[in-house]
Amino acid sequence: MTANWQGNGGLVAATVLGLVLLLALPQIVDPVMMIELTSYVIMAILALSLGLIWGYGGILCFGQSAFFGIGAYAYAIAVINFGDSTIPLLLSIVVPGLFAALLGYFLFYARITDVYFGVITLTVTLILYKVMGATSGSQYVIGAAPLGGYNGIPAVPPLNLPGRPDVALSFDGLFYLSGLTLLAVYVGLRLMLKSRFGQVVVAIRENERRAELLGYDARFYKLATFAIGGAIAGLAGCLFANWGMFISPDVFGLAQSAQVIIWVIVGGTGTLLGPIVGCFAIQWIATKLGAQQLLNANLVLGTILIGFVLLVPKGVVPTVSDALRRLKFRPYVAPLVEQRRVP
Amino acid sequence: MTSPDCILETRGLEKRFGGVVAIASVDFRLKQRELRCLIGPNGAGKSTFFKMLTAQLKPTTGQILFDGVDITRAQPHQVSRLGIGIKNQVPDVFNNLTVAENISVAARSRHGKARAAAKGKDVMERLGLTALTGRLVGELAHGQRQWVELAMVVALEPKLILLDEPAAGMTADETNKTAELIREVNKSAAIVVVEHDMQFIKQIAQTVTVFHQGRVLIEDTMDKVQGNELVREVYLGKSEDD
Amino acid sequence: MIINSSVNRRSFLKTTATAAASLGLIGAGGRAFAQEDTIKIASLLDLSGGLDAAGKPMQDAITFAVEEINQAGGLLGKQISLVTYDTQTDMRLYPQYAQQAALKDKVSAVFGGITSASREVMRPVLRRLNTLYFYNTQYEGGVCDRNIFCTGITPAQKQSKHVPYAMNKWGKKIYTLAADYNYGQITAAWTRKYCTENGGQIVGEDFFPLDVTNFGSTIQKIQEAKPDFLYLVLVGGAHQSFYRQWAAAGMNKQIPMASTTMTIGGEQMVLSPEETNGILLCFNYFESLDTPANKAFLERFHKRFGADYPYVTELAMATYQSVYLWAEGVKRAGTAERMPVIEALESGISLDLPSGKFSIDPQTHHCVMDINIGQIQDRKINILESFPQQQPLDTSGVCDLKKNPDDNSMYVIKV
Amino acid sequence: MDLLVVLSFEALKAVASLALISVGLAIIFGMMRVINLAHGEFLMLGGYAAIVATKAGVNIWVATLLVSPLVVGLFGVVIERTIIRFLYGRPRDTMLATWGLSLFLVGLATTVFGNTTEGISAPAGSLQIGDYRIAAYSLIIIVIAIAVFAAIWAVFRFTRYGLIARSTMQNADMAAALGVNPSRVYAVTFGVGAGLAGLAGGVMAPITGIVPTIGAAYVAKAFITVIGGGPAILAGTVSASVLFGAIDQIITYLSTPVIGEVALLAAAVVLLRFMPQGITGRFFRRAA
Repeated sequence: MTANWQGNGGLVAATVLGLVLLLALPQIVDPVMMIELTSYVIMAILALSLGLIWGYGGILCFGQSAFFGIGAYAYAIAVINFGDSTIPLLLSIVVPGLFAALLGYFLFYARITDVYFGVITLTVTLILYKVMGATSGSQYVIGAAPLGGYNGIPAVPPLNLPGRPDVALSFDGLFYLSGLTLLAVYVGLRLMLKSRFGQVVVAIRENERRAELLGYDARFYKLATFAIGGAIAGLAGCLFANWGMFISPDVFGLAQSAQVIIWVIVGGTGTLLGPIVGCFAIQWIATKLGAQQLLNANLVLGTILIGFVLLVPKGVVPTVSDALRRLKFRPYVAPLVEQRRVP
Repeated sequence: MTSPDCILETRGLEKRFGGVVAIASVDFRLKQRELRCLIGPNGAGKSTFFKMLTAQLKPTTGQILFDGVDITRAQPHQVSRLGIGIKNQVPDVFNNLTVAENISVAARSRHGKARAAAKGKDVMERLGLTALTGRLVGELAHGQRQWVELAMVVALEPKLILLDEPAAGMTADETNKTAELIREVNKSAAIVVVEHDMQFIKQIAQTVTVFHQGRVLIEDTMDKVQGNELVREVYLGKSEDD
Repeated sequence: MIINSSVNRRSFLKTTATAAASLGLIGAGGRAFAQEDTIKIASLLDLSGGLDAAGKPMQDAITFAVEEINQAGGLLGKQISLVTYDTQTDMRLYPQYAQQAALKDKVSAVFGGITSASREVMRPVLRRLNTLYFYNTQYEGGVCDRNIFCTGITPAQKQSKHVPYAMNKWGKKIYTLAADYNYGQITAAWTRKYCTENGGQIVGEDFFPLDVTNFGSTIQKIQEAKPDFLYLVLVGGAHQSFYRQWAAAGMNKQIPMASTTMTIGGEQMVLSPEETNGILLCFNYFESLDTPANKAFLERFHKRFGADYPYVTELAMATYQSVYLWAEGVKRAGTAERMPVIEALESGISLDLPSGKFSIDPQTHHCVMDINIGQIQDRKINILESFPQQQPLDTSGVCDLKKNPDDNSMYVIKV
Repeated sequence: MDLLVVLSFEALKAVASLALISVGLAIIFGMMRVINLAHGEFLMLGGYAAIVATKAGVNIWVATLLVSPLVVGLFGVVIERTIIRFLYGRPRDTMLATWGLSLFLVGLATTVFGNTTEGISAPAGSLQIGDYRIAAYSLIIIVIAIAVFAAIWAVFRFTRYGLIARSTMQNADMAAALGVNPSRVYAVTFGVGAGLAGLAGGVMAPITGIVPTIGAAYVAKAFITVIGGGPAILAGTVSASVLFGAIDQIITYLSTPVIGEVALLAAAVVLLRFMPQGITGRFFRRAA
């Protein structure tokens, strides 16, 4: 494959860079900043999951926060019941993955596409938000875990060493774990996209009919992509529940869904680096905005979204890399940018 | 039952869009490794017929048998897996992938990594696409994109190839090359070609089927078809005026 | 609004210079102090987002309390500096800002949280980071944690008087409408308890998420059930539309209402008098309390915030008073360090404050206070009856921090 | 018996409200294939327009029935000229841009009006039906909804704009052949749709009160009504409103408003799942 030459070198470079950042940051950044950075890293995993589904799978999912929330709830409910966090961690990946698979089966196999897919996923997310918000009565208990309705589930126990519930993850530990997870998801997705499976997924995004006429069942590939994305989002949800030590229906809210979309479109669809960059940038801006009262955060985020759709529809990473490529820096830049995007 | 030498058969195939009958009760038979040309004026139902054969459209009534298997209600990917390849009328390719990637996606639908790579290389050489491997297909000229699509279909190694206007937009040289290629591929696969270009048809045709208003008007050798009054009336006469 | 939560995120070195740049920009009264001269406290309140109507008066109250103490010479010879975080009604921000206040600002105490949800998110963070926490909202009771003091009114103090009073006044059949989260659910359960104990009957009970605005079919259901009065545990801006729709159907003249939450966001100033007249309330504090302490307070407060300040709410007063309780603890301990202050507060502190005598119950870390019943008339509240020095009997039934100082639970009290 | 009358009346009001909040979206969506995710915020702006005008001393009927639609309609034209027109034929990007617009408007309203619930009291008193009292304003909502639909029908049927609009819907080139500038038709249509959203926002304001974030409560419902309704703007909106409004109201009466709303949303998902061809085929043939 021609993609290989730009792949492996860049992948190794990205991995090394990621590891260096992961080890260096806690040494030079103060603890409060570290906590914030951890949340950025966790959200970047969520952004990557949509980057896969939307940017590569071409699936317009407006409800990515649904899987994030399901993962977080699955972890919280399970860990409260089990004590040890190993199985809950797995559940936080499997449950949202299965939910995505079911929803995908329901929709892809009916050949629901595009805008309708967006509206339905949004509606499903809204249903989850409403349903979880209406579980504050004392009858809504799963095992030892009350669902808590609007309040959510407070005091979610942190991850621990497998089999050792007394050895819990510290703040620093969570940062390392989240950082490693982000890196692993990034590398994993890059490798996946280079495989036959990834090639077919991109081919289906480019021309679904042609891919089917070549013998690929587009429904299955979309379903698989959607389920993988759902599972990754669920894992991010689990880490998020660890980070805040609580979980509430807000994770299913429209605001959360909008945020993920903005990260991906700002960073650039059709790349994996883009969603990560977009996520860090927008979160940083959002926190900055939250710290002052002059400009409303929604006002700024809305302007950013409109501006990007109108002026930079490709997103930052593809636009910058295209510009650099035109300036003949291609050999240095190309390895960092994985694939072409939708024009 | 279809006879063993018959690769494709349709029985009473019909397609209606609302009140409009696009294909009316077509019985069509194609032998193993036969090369058939399909002609007929615009709107005669040729593309609709192709789309039903490849499950892009579901027939209203009737039956399609391919290699002894009923594929009337199959999905497009299943039809492809059974061994039907199609080149659509408009270049139907992956515009944002390179030439090599386009062909690789096709080859890997049938083969493992190593064989697919070899097959892809072979196909690109045969179709003279080697110089273009790294180019994005969306950036190529119309004729070149036709070649890429043709290469993808060939890389599938199908038992039956459907070609919807393969020579459209090609230069005389390219058309000749295409005809050559078709004859070569025909050694291992049955082929149905839809074309308007009579010169091209003469180059390759054995048997010609004429569609008119959704029905088979006549099916015979090129010479006989050209001599047929009815065909002249509905099609050939007009075509020469165009 | 004094806002100081800007954090210099570009600083990669933990130098004093960057710390000073990002902290304590605004102390009480707008004066900046050198770090070692001040005692820091933080307020974490929703000053924007859906709960801002409740949060803003609380922020004014804490600002005012800090200013008063500073003007009177401060604490232990130091000035108090207030760090303010706007939690924006966003669940993600409560733990984040709690961590910042504890780790970065290193405050002596955190004041804030409005919903029980926000409290339960911040409480474990602050406990782990050894930072004293004051929660100043009326709530459902049951928090048992030595690191927190709850100055709000709980059901055993409120519903035990409010429900029987209303039944006595209007009749025995109650229809409850409550917000659908644990405050509403548990408060409804307490209402049921006090209703049946007094020989009454709950003829209907509906729960509404905080974003519900359409009460049309509920109003029909109420008419069908024919209660003697409504008991309302509605929360937030969206629920205000109930009062409008109720009045639009002309029901405000048919069935009277008692509410646990009306006035805590100054709702009576937003709604029209026709929509709120006659609503029966029960709180620790009303602006109309006729005591010298309250009158003096209101005079000072209006001097600072203007004569047209809408209303000093129950939650604002609890916040104001909690600062004084903490300050008293610091004075007695002779230090602002956490454990000595907790021990001093547990020694039985009792102060005369605008809402009357206010004491800390060492066993539960809740408060003993006066309870007043009032009724709205043309945006003013007429006080009808007072019940002095009510104990937090709900929490004390499940929580004894003297016996179990390490308890760290949120008990859901079986009603 | 009285109860039945009252309940049917409530159901009718629910249907009328749903139709009213959806019709502006239906026109924009049906005629322009533009998915306007800022529709809820157009309603919100209509509500604020009514409240601000009323508080400034304008008669409440003038405020809700005239000021709200005019203000939001003009605003719609501005939005069409500055944002939407660059995105025709790109349904995904239109969705994203209007989502951005939605956030922007929420932020703007929060900055200007603050995040507290503003409200005006419902005009008109109450009606007595047997033992029950209902707000007379509910009756007014039903009347307004009927009037709006009748007016739209008449405009489509009898006016030149209606003819142009219908032909633009069928085929944009045809409109050009009629000597009309399609871009002007689009601007006017977007303005009309926005104006109807503004009207609905103004009419609903006395019932629900207005907060900057209230649009979120409307937008999903309006969407599934429009999409569930199918290609015929008026008949589709009315039929979907009847279906979803009735489901919502009946389930709400039997249980709680949340379950009612969940039932409505779930019904919509199922409907869309099993009628994708009929809906997609007709709606998105050109846009897709």
